[in-house]
This record gives sequence, structure tokens and C-alpha cells, in this order.
Amino acid sequence: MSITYLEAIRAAQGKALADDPRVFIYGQDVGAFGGAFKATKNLSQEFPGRVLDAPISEDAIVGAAIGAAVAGMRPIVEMQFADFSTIGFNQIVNHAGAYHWRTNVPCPITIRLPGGGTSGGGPFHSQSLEAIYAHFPGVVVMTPATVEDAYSMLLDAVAIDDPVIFFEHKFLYYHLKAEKLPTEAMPTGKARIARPGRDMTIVAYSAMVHEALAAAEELAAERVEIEVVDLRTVKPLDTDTIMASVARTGRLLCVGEAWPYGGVTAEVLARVATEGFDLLDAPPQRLNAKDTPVPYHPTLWAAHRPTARSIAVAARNLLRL
Amino acid sequence: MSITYLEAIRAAQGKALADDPRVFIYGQDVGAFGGAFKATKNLSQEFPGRVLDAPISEDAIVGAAIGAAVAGMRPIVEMQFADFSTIGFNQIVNHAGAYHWRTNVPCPITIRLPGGGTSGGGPFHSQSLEAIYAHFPGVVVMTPATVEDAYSMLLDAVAIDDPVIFFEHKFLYYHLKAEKLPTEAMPTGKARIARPGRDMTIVAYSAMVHEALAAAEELAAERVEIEVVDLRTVKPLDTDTIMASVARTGRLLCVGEAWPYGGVTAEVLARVATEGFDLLDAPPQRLNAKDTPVPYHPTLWAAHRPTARSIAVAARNLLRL
Amino acid sequence: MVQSVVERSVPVEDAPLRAEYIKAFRGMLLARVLDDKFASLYRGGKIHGGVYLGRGQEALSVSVGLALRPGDVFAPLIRDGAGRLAFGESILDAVRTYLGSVLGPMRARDGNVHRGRPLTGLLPMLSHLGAMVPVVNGVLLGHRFKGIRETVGATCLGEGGTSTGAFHEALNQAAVEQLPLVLVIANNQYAYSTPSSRQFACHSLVDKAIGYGVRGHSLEGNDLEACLTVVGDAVARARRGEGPQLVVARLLRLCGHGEHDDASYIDPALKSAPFARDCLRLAEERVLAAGWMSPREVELWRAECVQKVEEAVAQVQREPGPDPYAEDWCALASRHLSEGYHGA
Amino acid sequence: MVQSVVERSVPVEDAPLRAEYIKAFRGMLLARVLDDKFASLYRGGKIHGGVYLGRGQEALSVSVGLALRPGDVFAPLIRDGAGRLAFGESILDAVRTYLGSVLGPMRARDGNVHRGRPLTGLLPMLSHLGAMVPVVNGVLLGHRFKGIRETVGATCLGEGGTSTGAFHEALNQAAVEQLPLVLVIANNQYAYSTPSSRQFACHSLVDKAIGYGVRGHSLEGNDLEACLTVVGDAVARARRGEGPQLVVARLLRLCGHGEHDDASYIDPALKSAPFARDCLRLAEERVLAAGWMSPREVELWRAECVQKVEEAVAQVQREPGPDPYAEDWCALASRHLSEGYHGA
Ligand SMILES: Cc1ncc(C[n+]2csc(CCOP(=O)(O)OP(=O)(O)O)c2C)c(N)n1
Ligand SMILES: Cc1ncc(C[n+]2csc(CCOP(=O)(O)OP(=O)(O)O)c2C)c(N)n1
Ligand SMILES: [Mg+2]
Ligand SMILES: [Mg+2]
Repeated sequence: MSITYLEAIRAAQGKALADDPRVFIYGQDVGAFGGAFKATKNLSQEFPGRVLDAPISEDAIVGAAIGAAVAGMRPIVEMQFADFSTIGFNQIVNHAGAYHWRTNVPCPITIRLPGGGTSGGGPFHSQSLEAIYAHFPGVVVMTPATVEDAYSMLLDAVAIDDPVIFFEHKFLYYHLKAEKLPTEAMPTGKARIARPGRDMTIVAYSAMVHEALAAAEELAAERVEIEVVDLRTVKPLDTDTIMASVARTGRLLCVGEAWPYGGVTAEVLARVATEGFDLLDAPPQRLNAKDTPVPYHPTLWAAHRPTARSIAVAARNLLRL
Repeated sequence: MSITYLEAIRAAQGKALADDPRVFIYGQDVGAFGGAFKATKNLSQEFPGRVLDAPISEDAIVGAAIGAAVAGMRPIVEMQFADFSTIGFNQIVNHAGAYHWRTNVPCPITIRLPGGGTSGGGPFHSQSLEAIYAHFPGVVVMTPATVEDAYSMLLDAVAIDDPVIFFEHKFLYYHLKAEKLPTEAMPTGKARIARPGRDMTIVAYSAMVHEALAAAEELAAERVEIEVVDLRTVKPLDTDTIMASVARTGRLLCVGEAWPYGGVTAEVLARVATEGFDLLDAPPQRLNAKDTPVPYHPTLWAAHRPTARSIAVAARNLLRL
Repeated sequence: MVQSVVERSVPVEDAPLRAEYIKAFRGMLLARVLDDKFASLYRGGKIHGGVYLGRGQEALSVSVGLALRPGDVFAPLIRDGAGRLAFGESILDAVRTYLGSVLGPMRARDGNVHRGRPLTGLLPMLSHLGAMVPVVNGVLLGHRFKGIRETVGATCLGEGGTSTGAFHEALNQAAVEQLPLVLVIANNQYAYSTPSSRQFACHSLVDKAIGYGVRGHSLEGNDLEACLTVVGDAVARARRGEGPQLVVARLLRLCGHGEHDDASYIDPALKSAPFARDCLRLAEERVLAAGWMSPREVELWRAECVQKVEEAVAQVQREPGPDPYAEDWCALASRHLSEGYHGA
Repeated sequence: MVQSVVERSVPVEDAPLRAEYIKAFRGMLLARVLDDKFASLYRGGKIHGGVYLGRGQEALSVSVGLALRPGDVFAPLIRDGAGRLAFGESILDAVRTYLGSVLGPMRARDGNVHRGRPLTGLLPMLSHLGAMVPVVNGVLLGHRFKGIRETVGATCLGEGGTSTGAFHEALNQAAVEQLPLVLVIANNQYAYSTPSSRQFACHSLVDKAIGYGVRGHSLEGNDLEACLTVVGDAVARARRGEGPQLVVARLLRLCGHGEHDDASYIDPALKSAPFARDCLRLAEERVLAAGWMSPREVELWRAECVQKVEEAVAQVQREPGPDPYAEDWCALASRHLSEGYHGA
């Protein structure tokens, strides 16, 4: 038996619904249809009345989730694509994000955002928006890179008393497989050493973890041992694990699929430069998507985002510094 | 005669309207009333039919500005507060920002966002959102800190063939004064040395330039010469000027009124760490608002944002490193 | 879609609503006195930031508060001082929030009209107009999930707020889910300085009801009896499961947008329209004319209101403001997930 | 507010609209052939990303395109292949965008239905539903400022798109400004898998018109004559300065949401409703029955369409895709303001 990243997300939602009567799911086409990506397949049949189809009203969807949370529920919102969350932006960052701080009442909502690029997705079905959410106070931003994390972090997200922005990567949905679902997991907020190494640290998250691992594999043949850190949660950022890794390797490359300006990679570099300056044997580097919209055409798209190849090139350059 | 920051903004709009028939102004209460802050005072009387009151529809306001720009106009949009731009977010970042790249047709709109904190403003009338706009491709983000820049950069903004997000700081509106309006100006995209010094570089923008200058003044009494760089435009970021200053001083403190995660300060630190690592004699530092919503109460507010005092403390600490 | 239109009510000699009317009038007067105090504190420089009053809108607002009961949810807006008090908000909560006492419900973190106690059903507003409507829907959905029956959710908007996408998405959402939402629109002719002619083009905002498939009600918002009747009817219908109710009241704002604003843009012609008459004065005339209260009773109550308000203000002025050094700057409820990282 | 409701039209022996009807029918057929080709290219794995067809919606869509003229502006949506062609979009533009040719209007940067040429009045859609409506308003405002008269702006939405805040804000904006906007709603019963019962609760979407103060029109969207008449009337009224027009058509989507979708969720009962009949077949029956075209003429035109489409596809398949090394990754029109900084 093997289970995909997407199935893990479905399974986590099924478990959350089964375990906790406060949980419900709200989003476009999530009901009988099972969602645009089938992440809620069969759930409306298994849990009648608890998986609600929403109108095309992202602002009202998030607003209602906030109200339900205040009334004691644990809503999971599915946006059809992360890109459409820009319509629910105000409710997410201003209302949900500030709720606990203003009122002392928690606002436990989980917003599932199918994000990241796929071939042919184009400018508005490919975005990686983690940084704009992480910029705001009061939210937790998760970016699971593995099947196991997709499962256990989503369960965590539902359990957490704060708004969680859960970026699931569409590129990983079908391709990424695991043997079985985990029974235990690292705590939220802890990064993971996805591959140990001593010559350089590559910090990555979401789909980029796999590109980084592939690059590390490639460089292993050149007798370079790269440590890959999977952030798992980009906010809070596990600065300790990053710093400990950089202390071992002396070199840092941070990779993100999002745009560079003010991205997660900028935040990681800023923190390491500030707090780990003396650990560095070379200037820290980052690799991001190009600063243009995400292109539609596969060959442009492949050049727009970081890939194992471009990461390997950047890593080799960094080793030479 | 003296002219305030706010009057400069009014004057620039008057000049833009007078010089270019393609210019019009659209926003809530901007007409006969002259705007919530009076930034368009008398303009509807002076330019009949060219200053339009809008309904409370930020999304449609920006959308209409985009359409008008495509039809050859040069709209200036006023949002009543920068915070409300989260409602027009999708049109700004996705539609306007991607327009030229997708279609090869420019989208010259100027969006004026009265931003930043004032005493008693509270969580939703105080935000500094420059970083979330700068994260997106295809926009120019301006943050004038002086009366002269408020004037000349706004004229530039209207002339530029791209969407310009123009952050005017409410705290500077009435307090900041100049003798007269400038007749020439630095080009957009160039940072300014607001105060020369050789011991440390403080990079700041918008209202924080004045806090930084006050801190520099304070430290001057301690025989420390601080160079203050006013970014003027946060995107594009004038990395050259920053780097040249850091090359002179060896020390960098970057100050922003926005939240830290992925802020302009993170971007500046990341670039300096990457490209100017060897110029640094000490770890680069940053100072930001606390990672919570902006508090309503003046004493909380004063502790939430960087001030001359906290900048001076941070600067002294950095000098000791 | 059926529409109830109530025109100005004809005074009934001894209406059965006598007790309710008196209660409402007293609530309106208390709200006015509190508002007046805020205005004077503002003029005296004692309040940080803006002050937003409900002058002229008390009849409508109080009717909303009175029609609700414990367990219901209410998301008032900037002109709902009367409705808040009627729903059970204390004078202290209002004063503490305006004066920035840490003992207030917002603990000086948020101010003025941005106050509430979500767990008692009083939702603190977001500044962004329209944003409260879907949140009320969500609470009602939550009640439905939890099997809590016969609760109602009410929220108020100005006519300007109807131009927001949030209003539209949420009213439609309530209609699709058939939620017991009562959405009260105070068409006070202006959104800040913007007249209705620049805000919408329909004949009356109640004409929107049919396009959402909800019941519409319209009334003169300065007529307390009409307000009590129509809002009461709307709330009762929602409670009975008849789905969302859209109430549209016509009135005039008898103050500036905020206390910084002299409202000089208001068309003088409007000021002499019947719907522009002060609802509080009309209600007072009515209780006196009907002999429901004597002039002395009214004066006693006014004096009592002043005393309550003065006492609250005096108490709060002795209360501590926030201590920034005691503040731990943690936005998350899950403290263990807080980075505590502020970029410094 | 006045409302024109046109029920299914009674065939007129030799209607004056004969020429227009034939033109429309030919346009529908071309659009169908092109759509079929996209579907087969998709099945053959030749298209990256999704394919969205207008099958069953050609009568409505073509009527919009035909009612417009040069100088007008049109913001089509995902099911407007027919309207695009009628408005003047070339087959090549469509094929090049789907196949990612750099010679296409979007230069392989954007794909499938996200195409247009703003300077010819054909606005490329944003994916976010509803977002095109205010942009059309803006173009019309621009025309007003520039003194360009009697141009019309049309845009289409599905019934699902009416739930967006963008739709609401923009229709209200058009009404306040009295813009010549024609907003055409294709109520094809489903938004992706979501039936109208989960999308809105009003009786008919045309009931929204009165709440905006705009004229509403409703019709059966598979009746080409009704489409030509009603859409033509709406466009003419807008052009005459009668303000925004809301057109609501009832029909059924005769394909999946995209070609990846088998649409198995569609209620079989709906499929046998009169409004579910294929508009193209109905139009063909009509031109044949009226003797406006002979069967052979129809077949010749169909063959010609196939040939045009095949030629375009063959040509585009020989055209280059984008060269990432030639790409300068500059999102700004003001190249001198581009940082050229990509974080690498
Ligand atoms: C989305 C949004 N845009 C702008 C504002 C700024 N603003 C605050 S109150 C107001 C006018 C509100 O008018 P109306 O809704 O009619 O209520 P009234 O003040 O008349 O009671 C405006 C524009 C806001 N709060 N929210
Ligand atoms: C704001 C927004 N939310 C979600 C989507 C995803 N989406 C694309 S098409 C679609 C269904 C549209 O239904 P409808 O408007 O009825 O048009 P139809 O496809 O039936 O022609 C959805 C939900 C989107 N494009 N924009
Ligand atoms: Mg109003
Ligand atoms: Mg549809």
C-alpha cells in the first residue's frame, strides 16, 4: 500500500472530522464533488452535513470560518487555489490574524491553500504566497514537504488555537508517496534535517525540499555533503535548527519557490546574518523564483523557479566562495 | 512661507492634473470634501469632473483605475487608509502588477496609501504594508520621507508607466514642513544620504528616517557619526547606495516601521549579507515594529514601533559588536 | 419576495408596546448622554484617536439591541452606542475602551468603537466595512452545528457599507444557508461626506432584498415605534426560521462622521426633511404626550444617566493605562508557537 | 426598474434578422469546431494546463460579440470562444495561446482562456472571477474622459461569478457612474460542480437588477434569436446612454467545467429540460427549416471551419515556443526601474 501527499491531506481531514465534532469543512466544490483536487473526496458522504459547498465568495468563506471558530468550532477552509486567497486576504490577515491579540479569544481556523507551481498553471494558479501571510502577526504558516508532514501537520493545524495558513503544494499532490501514515510526528515549529551533511546547509521548504535533496544527491557524487533543512513551518521559523546547521557547515543557501523580495528566504538570511554572522564562512545565498509573474509555458516555468539543477549550480558557486 | 508634507501631496496632484489631461483622481470623499486628510482639497473645484468620489468599493476602485489606465488615462487612486487596500489587494497585486508582463500593455496607475502609525490610530488605521506590495512583481513601491520627496516622487509616480504604490506617512502629514517645493529631484529608484557619517549606516525609509536622524543626532553628542540612508523607494531598492555606505562604515542597522517577518528590513539585510558580506565589520542588525497588531493606546504604540530612543539603543549595541 | 414597508407610525393612545417604548427611550437617552460625554472628552483632548457617535440613530440602534436576547449575537457598527447598551454592553466597557484602560475588554490594544466581548455574543468590529457580516454568519453556522436553536445574529451597516463586496458575499451566503441573520442598514444619507447619489443608484436599498431572495423591510429610522415594530418583526422572523432579513431605515446622521468633522457638507434641505428630525426628541415628545412618563421622570432619568456616565468616567480615569514593559507582545493564543522574534 | 423578459421566441417566417442569424450561426459553428479541436488536442496531451470550452453557450456568447463594434470593449470569460471570434479575435490568437506559441498575444506567458489584446478592446481575463467587471468600467470611464462617445463595454460571467464581491462592487460602480456596461450572466446551472441552489437563493438572478438600479433582461440562452434580440437590445440601450444593463440567460453547460472534468454531477433531469438543448443544433435546425441555408451550405461551412482550424493548428505547431534564455525577466514597463534582482 502506498499513500500520496494528497491522500494524506484527505486522510487527515477525515481523522479530524471523526475525532472532533467541532471540525467542519467549507469551500467551493468540497462537498459531494470532493474538491477540485479531490482532497475532500467522500468526506461529505462519510460525514453528512459537515462538508459544505460554498459560493464563490472567498471573503465570506473566511469571514464565516472566523465566526464559527469564535462560536467554538474548528473550521477547515479549502481555497480552490492559493492564488484566490487574495480575495479573502482582509479577513485572513486583519480579522483572523488580529483576533486573539485584540479580544483574548482564540480564532482556530485552518485555511488550506493549494499553492505552488505546476506545468501549465500560469500566473494565477501557481503562486507561493507564504511570505505575505507570514508578514502578518497572529498566524501560523505551514508548508509541509512530505506525505507524513502533510498528514500530521494538518492534524496539528486543526488542533492549534490560532489561524493556520496551510500551504499544500500542488506539484506534490500525486507524485509524492509514502508507505503509510505516521503515528507520531515532530512538533509544529520544529524544522527537520532532511539530509545530514557537513559542507553546506540548504534551507528549503515545501516542494523545494525535494529539489534541494536532488541537488544534494547530485553534489554527493562530487563528494560534497550537503545538509538539507526542511523548515516545515515557515512561521514560526525554527531559527535554532537553522543556526545549528550553519554552525556545522559554515555555508548557507536558502531556497524558495516564491518571489525574492521579502520572501521567506530573505527572512532566513536576515536572521542568520544577524544572529549567526560568525558562523558563516561565506556570504549566505538564496535562490528564488524570478521576480515576474509565474509563466504559463512549461519551459518558461522551469526557468522561473529554482530546480535541482539551478540549486546545484548555486551550491557549487557558494562552495567556491 | 512653509509647506507641509500633506500640502506637497496636494500640490503634486494639482500639478499633475494641470499638466496632463490624462490624470484624474478617484477615491472615497476625494471630491468636494477634499479627502479624509484633505490631500485633494479644492482639486475638484479647480479641475471639475476630474476628481471623482467613489463608493466604498476598494476592489472596484482599483479595477476601474486599471481599466482607465489601459484606455490611456493616468489615474491616481486614494485609499482612505493604507489598511483598506487589503480589500483592493487582488486587483493591485494580481491584475495591475502582472498587466504589463502578461499583455505588453503598460498599466500606469498610482495608488496613494496613507499609511503608518499615529497615536490612537489602532490596529487598522496604522499599518505599514510596503513589504507585501514589494513582494509582488511588476509594481514600484515608494515611501517618501520628506516634503520634497512627497512632491516630486508623486509626480514621478504619475509619470511612470507602471503601477506605483505610494505610501505617504500620516504621521508626517502635518508635522513635516519645508520652505518650498523642489524644482528638481533625485531620480526614482535612487536612495539618498540623509546624513553623512562614517561609523555606522542606518538604512530607513518613510517616517523612520526622522527617527533615525534624531538617533544619529543623539549619538553625535557621543562622538559617533552615523550615516543615515533614506531609501525613498523600497522597490526598486537602491542596493548600490546601501552597499557604498556600508563599505564606508562597516556597520548596518536597518529600521522599518512594519512587522519584521519578510519586511523591507529583511530584504535589505539579505542583500547586504549576500553581496556585501565582506564589507561588514559586525553582524547587520534590524529594528522593526513588534510582531503584533499595531496597538491603539499611545504608550503601547510608542513601544511597538521603533523610535529615536530604541534606534539609539540598537545603534549603541551595534557599535559594541 | 415579500416586503414589509412600514411608513411613519400613527401614535396609538395606549399601545401595547408602552413598556418596550419606555425602555427603548430610556436606552436612547442613556446612549445620547454617553455620546455627549465622549464628545466633550474628545474636545478636551482626553481621547486618543477618533470619536464616532450615533446621534440621530438611537431609535434604530436601540431597537436592534432590544430585539435580541442572551445567546444571540450582535455585531454593532460605529453608530450603535444605543444598541450596544441595550444588548448589555456596560458603560464601563465603552468608557474603558475610549480612554484606553487596561481593564476594558480590548485592554487598550484596540480603541473607541472597536470593542466587544465575543464570548457574550458582542462581536468587536473590524474597521473594514462589511467585514462583520460573514462573521455573524459564521457564528450562526456554528450555532447550527452545535444544535443551538432559535438564536439570531444581527449586524448594522451604513448605506455606504452596502457598496462593499463583503456585504454582498455575506448576504448571499446567509441566504444560501438560510441563516437567521438580521442585517440592518442605516441609510443616513452620507458615507462620511459622500451623498447616497454617489454611493448607489437604486431607488431604495430595500430593493436589494429580492435579488438575494431575502425578506426586505423598510422604515423611517427616527420613528421609534416603527423601529421597534419592524426590527422586532425582522428578528422574530429570523428566529422563526424564515431566513435572512434585510432592514433598511431612512434617517439623517445628526453629527459629523467623527467628532473631528463638522459635517458642513450636509445638504441643508435634507435637514428639514421629516426623517431628519431627532429621534430622541420625537420619542420624548411621544412618551410625554402619551403620559407614559412625566417631564420630571424624564429629567430624573436624564440626571441618572449623567451620573452613571460621570461615575464611569471618573472611575476609569483613575484606572491604569497599559504598561508597555509588562506587555509580552505575543499575538498568538498558542504561546509556545510564538517566535517572540521582532526583528530586533 | 423596468425589466424586459423575453421568453422563447416564436420563429418568424422570414425575420429581418435573417442575415444576422446566419452570421451568428456560422460563428457558433466555427467556435464549436475550434473548441472540439482544443478538446482533442487536450486528449492528445498537446496542451499544457486546462482547456475550458463554451459548448452549449455559443448562442449567447456570439450575440455579445456581434452586438459590439470596433471601439467597444469586451472582457470575455472562460466560455466565450464564440463571442471572442465574433468580436474579432483571430483563430490564431486562440490557438497560439493554448499551444504556447511566442507569437501569440500572451507570448506563452499566460495561456488558454487568459488571452486578449487590450489595445483592440479585447481584455484578457484575470482568473479571479468578477475581476474583469470593474476593469471594463474603467475603460468606459476612460472613454468618457477622453470624449469617446457611444462605446459600450461588455463582459460575461457565470452564475457562480455573481457571488463575488467584485461583481457587486463593480455593478454598483457602473450604476453610480451610469456607464454603458453590459453585464451578461450565463446561468448554466453549475459553478464547477456546485449547483445554483448552493450559489444563490433568489428566484432569478435578473431580480438583482432592481437592487442596483439597472435594467434587467432575461432569456433562454440556447435560443439564438432571443440572444441576438435581447443582447442586441441591451447593447443598444447601453449605447444610447441608458446606463448599465444586466442580461441573465438560462442554459446548461454541455461539457465539463474543463476537459479534465466529466461533469458526472449534472442532474440528469436538467439535461432533458428545454433550455438544456444544444443551441447550435437548434440554430442549425432553424436555418435549415427557414431555408436560410441548405444542408450542403451548412456542411460546406463546417468543412471550411475545420480547415481554418486545422490550418491554424498546423501553423502554430511549427511555431517556436519561448526561449527561457532570451527571456529578460522584467515585469515592469519602465525597464530602467527594474531591479533585475531575483534573489540569486
Ligand atoms: C472597506 C472600508 N473602506 C473605507 C473605510 C473608511 N470609512 C470609515 S466609515 C466610512 C463611511 C461609512 O459610511 P456609511 O457606511 O454610510 O456609515 P455611516 O458612517 O454613515 O454611519 C468610510 C468610508 C472603511 N472603514 N472600510
Ligand atoms: C474568485 C475565484 N474563486 C474561485 C475560482 C475557481 N473557479 C474557476 S471557474 C469556477 C466556477 C465558475 O462557475 P460560474 O461562474 O458559474 O461559470 P461557469 O464555469 O459555469 O461558466 C471556479 C470556482 C476563481 N476562478 N475565482
Ligand atoms: Mg451613511
Ligand atoms: Mg455556471
